[in-house]
Amino acid sequence: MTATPATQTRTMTMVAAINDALALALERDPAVHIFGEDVGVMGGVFRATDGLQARFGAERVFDTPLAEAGIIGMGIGMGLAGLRPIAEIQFAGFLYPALDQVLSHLGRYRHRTRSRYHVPMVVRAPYGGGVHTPEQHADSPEAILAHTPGVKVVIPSTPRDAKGLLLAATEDPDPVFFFEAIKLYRSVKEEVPEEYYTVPLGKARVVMEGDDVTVIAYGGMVEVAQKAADAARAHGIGVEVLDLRTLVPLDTATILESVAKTGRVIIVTEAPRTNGFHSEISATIAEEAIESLQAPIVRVTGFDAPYPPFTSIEDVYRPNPVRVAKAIRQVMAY
Amino acid sequence: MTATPATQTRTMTMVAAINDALALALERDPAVHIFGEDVGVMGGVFRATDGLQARFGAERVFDTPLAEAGIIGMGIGMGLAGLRPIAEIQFAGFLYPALDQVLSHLGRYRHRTRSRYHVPMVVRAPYGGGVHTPEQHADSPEAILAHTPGVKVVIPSTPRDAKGLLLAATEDPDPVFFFEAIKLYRSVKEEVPEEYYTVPLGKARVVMEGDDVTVIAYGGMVEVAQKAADAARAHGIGVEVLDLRTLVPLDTATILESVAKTGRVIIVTEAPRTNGFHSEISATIAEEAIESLQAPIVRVTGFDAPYPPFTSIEDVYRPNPVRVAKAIRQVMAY
Amino acid sequence: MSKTKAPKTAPTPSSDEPFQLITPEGTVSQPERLPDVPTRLKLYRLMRRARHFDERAWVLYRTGRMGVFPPYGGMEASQVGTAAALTHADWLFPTYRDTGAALTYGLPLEQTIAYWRTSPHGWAMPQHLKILPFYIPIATQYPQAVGAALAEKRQGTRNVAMAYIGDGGSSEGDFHEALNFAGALNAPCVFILQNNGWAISVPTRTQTRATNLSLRAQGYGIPGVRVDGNDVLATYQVTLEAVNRARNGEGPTLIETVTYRVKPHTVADDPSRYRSDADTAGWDAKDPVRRLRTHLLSEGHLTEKEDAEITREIEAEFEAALQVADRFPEPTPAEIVDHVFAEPTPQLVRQRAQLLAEEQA
Amino acid sequence: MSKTKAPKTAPTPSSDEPFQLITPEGTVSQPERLPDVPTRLKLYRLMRRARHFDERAWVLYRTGRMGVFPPYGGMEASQVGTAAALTHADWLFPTYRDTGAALTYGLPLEQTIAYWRTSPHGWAMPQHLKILPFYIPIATQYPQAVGAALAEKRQGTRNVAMAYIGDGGSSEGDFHEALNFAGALNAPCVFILQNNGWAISVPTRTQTRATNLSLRAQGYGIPGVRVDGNDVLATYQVTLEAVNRARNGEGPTLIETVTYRVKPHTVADDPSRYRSDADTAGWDAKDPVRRLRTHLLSEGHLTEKEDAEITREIEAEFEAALQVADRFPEPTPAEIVDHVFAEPTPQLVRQRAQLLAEEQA
Ligand SMILES: Cc1ncc(C[n+]2csc(CCOP(=O)(O)OP(=O)(O)O)c2C)c(N)n1
Ligand SMILES: Cc1ncc(C[n+]2csc(CCOP(=O)(O)OP(=O)(O)O)c2C)c(N)n1
Ligand SMILES: [Mg+2]
Ligand SMILES: [Mg+2]
Repeated sequence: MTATPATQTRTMTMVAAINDALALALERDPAVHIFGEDVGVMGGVFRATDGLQARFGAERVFDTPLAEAGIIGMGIGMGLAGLRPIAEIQFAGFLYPALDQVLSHLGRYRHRTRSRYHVPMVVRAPYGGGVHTPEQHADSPEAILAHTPGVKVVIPSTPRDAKGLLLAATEDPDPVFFFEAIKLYRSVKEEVPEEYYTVPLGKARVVMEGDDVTVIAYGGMVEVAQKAADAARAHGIGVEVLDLRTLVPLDTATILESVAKTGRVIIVTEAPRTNGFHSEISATIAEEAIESLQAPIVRVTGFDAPYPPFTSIEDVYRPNPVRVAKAIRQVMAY
Repeated sequence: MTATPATQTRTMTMVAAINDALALALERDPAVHIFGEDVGVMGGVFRATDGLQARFGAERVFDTPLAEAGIIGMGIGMGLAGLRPIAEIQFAGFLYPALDQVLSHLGRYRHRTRSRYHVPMVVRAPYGGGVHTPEQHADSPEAILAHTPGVKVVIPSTPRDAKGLLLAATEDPDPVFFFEAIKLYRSVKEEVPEEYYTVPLGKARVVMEGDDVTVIAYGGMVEVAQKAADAARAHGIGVEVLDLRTLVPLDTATILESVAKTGRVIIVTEAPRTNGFHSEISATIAEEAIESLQAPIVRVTGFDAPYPPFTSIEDVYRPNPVRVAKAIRQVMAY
Repeated sequence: MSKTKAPKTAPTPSSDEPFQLITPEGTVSQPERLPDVPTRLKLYRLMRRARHFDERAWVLYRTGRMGVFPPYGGMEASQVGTAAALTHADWLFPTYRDTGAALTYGLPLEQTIAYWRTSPHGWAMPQHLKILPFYIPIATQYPQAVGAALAEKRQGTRNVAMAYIGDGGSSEGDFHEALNFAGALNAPCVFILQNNGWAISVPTRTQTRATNLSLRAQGYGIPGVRVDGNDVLATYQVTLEAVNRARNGEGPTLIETVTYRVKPHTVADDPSRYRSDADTAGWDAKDPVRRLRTHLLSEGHLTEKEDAEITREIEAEFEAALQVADRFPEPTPAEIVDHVFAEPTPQLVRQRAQLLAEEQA
Repeated sequence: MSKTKAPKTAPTPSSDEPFQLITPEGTVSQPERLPDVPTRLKLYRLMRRARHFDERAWVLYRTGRMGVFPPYGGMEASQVGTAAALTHADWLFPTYRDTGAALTYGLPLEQTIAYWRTSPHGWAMPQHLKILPFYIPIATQYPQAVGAALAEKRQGTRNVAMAYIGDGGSSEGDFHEALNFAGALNAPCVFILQNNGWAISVPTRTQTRATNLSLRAQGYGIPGVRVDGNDVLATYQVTLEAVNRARNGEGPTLIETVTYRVKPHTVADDPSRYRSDADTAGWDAKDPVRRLRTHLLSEGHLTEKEDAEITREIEAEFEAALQVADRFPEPTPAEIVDHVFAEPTPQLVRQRAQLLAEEQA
């Protein structure tokens, strides 16, 4: 990324880093407009847009009526007409009413108009579980978007990445979905450069290096993978943890490089099991690197059931370090 | 299936078999109601409901206003209240406006009400390309539904299966998506039993047996796989072709049995490549049968681009026997 | 498809002035249309009961004995007056805001408490009722209510379906599709639109340029009524008329109850971030419970002593239910994969086994 | 967010009787509101031109020189009168039915032909226009038009966005959300609702119980106008007023053009499956082109000779464009993966290489 060690940094949570990125984007490009439900006066239910309306005005940062198809559809029109819309969907599960605009149009404009039009829109949405949200507030719909031609999918796992990836997304000429793990909003803090910088889309991050097993994750599952990796390391198992950062474009090169080295792969996501993005990663490896595989590709995922609205057992749904550690032992013992 | 060799048969196209199944369902169960856009007087744009309103009346078979969320939402309410709704969505791509009702509710009722309520709804929709339909009329969204907990996904490839699977779907107590390959509606004819019979959901069909390669497909891609298999057989390659019939529940057992025998797998779908259902099948094999694999698992699929609205090149998008044959040579040469 | 005959009772041309039966001061404006005294007393008790639940929920939340709860205190007339017009043969589709309506319809107290504790016991609705768990996604209940109503019609009953929505929810496409379907199919549906002035932090004037949401009914050729949402006698009266129209095959009605969210969006919300006391000023004076109480006391239908007795009974009933709710067993981990399909798929069978194995370990 | 000031010009209370300037017989009802003669002649020529395209498309379809085409013959006044009120600085969001509107706005003939031949040359809209390729999914263009309109407003222009929809399309949730957004955000948007009586096989009376769709505007606090969709002078007049309101910052307008789909849904449709000649009877007499022609001839603004000259020019223009369109090269297979992203992903680069390899083979 363009940030140099010399630059000023500040300790930020992920939500603070996102707020910082949005402010810099509004400062830098007058075409940037931010809108959604409760993003204005209130600053968003998670405070991601806190203070932005006061600072940049109600024309640049504004509340919309309560209708997601309207939000995304309007954003498409704004993008077609030369603005840089940044829409907030209050929770990823509330993207569903807008999926017609997304699947039928958002990703198709450049293609159907042969690049006469394109939609430089960013759609931000908190996703995932682990914080006892109400029913339908903990969904992880990234696989649906990854299967939609013409849209990019970004999911950060650290404040530093969140800021740089979000700024890269706002510079991108094409639609980008930016999913933010609710669990990470305030639980992680780190030193984040205060200046404007971007982290390129399409480059995975090697979180920790290891020779025995590759654990692939993104967003809220990266810390889970790390904890399991630390435990395994204590038993002398070298675990390489990859943070994909972006699902589309997918950094296949980094994945294959690691698999060539370890020959053992575990993929961790909290989405429902059948046809989640974990399956795409596994299929890519099974097609490109079969000869280096020394064990089955194990998927540690959510279940083929809705994320439970029953608080006392919801944590059972999300993959945890114990399950990942078990998978590590399994592939090592194979 | 319950059909005995003794029973009367009639030569039917797939659309005729579907029409026949719908008539039998309406006859057998007064709770069955059929509705959608243009399904009444007109009998559907593909004539799947031809003559049903005239025969069963405008209360049982009726046109709705033009709104898919309304159609599915209303169907959910009808199902909750004890009817057996069969909704037609005019083209699978027009399910998108209804995805909120599907993802937020249709698959969740039994779970959220701990079986107090359930929704025995069937949603029929023509899908796929190959017949020069207008923009957005050739989508294959089955992967989105397969990733949605609580709904089943059925895709027939023959008239005989279409009738039996549709009748099984209407008997099923839970929501079933029934996708019908437009390409097959009238292109294939076969002898179909006239009586009422069901083909159980969750059982794949071995279309042809072979020892060297397993080619897995469903719906409109089964005939493509067969043509390629015939060609390969001419060169002495034994190809086993599996028709999944249902994606959810997935018949993993039959898949693994075949893979254990052949050790080589090709999966064919016409959906966009990234995170299509082909990836789920591949990931399942990579997790369950890695030791029997003698070659990479090859996916022959659509592209990471929208299905082209440009007639003269649209056939390039869909997998064809040549591409599948090439994949067969590739895994055999591996 | 089914020809929709025009409604026999002409659509009430919905005026901007909400229909009202008693003023905030408790004086009667239209004596001839007042429900009889027993009904008034019943509605009063139901409002007191609803208010008590709302108040106790706050206290229990603070002591960790209740989950995050969306209060409705101040909106009792809007919820009780409407839900009281139903029988248990009718359908109720409530949103997260409508605990008061659910209690009025007949959802048992202990189960309502269990729901807000996110215990599965709060989600398995009783067999003898036709009520769905509170809807969290906005507006999706509206088209579903149309389906339930149509099913009753097809089955030849006179039962109706009632669904609630908020001013914010009325901006969603499902609101529009539902009203149009109900009109086109002449479904026996009653749509309650509770205009409480806010959608979390968004005031109704930002939500829409319209100042009278009941006018939307005209766009579907169905009756639209605007009623004082803090006057339980008025909400009960107009809802009863709408329910009867529906039972008589005259189709759906949209009822806008004009009320106010005096409380925060949820017990975890801090309204000072987006509104001032000036915004909420005046609404306490319109309190629906006090309004009816003043009326009943002044007309001599209720004595202070009887009122105190009602208080005692309501408190006792709640505490008893709370104890029942406290005894509901916790769900087991494997339950997260139960109740997905009547017959679990091989995949789910395996996932359940994995969860049981984890429990053993 | 942006306060929405009430419209300066009071919303025309939309009556059930469509606004009309000339009767089907061609006699003038409101002389004072007639556009000037040059405008009337311009509109006449544009309608003739639109009609000619529609007629030629049929012939070309039968000989395999045109793809499946949704005809609009008989709806020219609804499309030409509305689109003629725009400049090229304004946005046009047409549906598959609105070829007549697109031609009027300025979409080149050869490109329009190319679109209906499903050639990519028909989809890459000219840089100097702000028109989108015809919308196939129903209603999605409406919220998008609001966004384009809002963008113009934010950029400080006086440009507007116009979007078309049908009677069937007005049942979709996007219709509702768009009108409400436009009102709430005071977007300079003009919504044209062409009520042509049919949604494929579904008549408007089955589509909705409402008999006046322009009334829906009231539900959003915006002006709604009902106009004779076969009277091009009337559609032009009311659209011009709506466009000017939008330019002046007074916000959106909904215009219902009452017309009729005398033709099949598409050239491949067989209406005899769902409607009889009785249904369509009477509408030929209301033909918009003949109506204006009668008026212009009887008032002496047009001679038979001039009319014949117009015919010659229009035919010549079309044939010339057809020849240009015939010369558009066919796309190459690899183009199916082009134009997905500005910078193709590694996956797309690979897929393109695969396609090129296949071409070689
Ligand atoms: C589809 C969807 N979008 C957004 C939300 C988040 N959300 C929950 S309540 C609410 C405001 C609803 O306001 P209103 O409809 O007026 O109901 P009230 O809370 O006032 O009762 C929002 C935006 C949601 N639950 N569902
Ligand atoms: C979302 C969606 N659903 C269904 C269709 C299929 N369809 C194409 S045109 C049409 C009827 C549209 O009727 P109307 O809106 O009145 O427009 P008209 O054809 O009369 O111009 C339908 C149902 C579609 N294209 N998109
Ligand atoms: Mg509200
Ligand atoms: Mg129409």
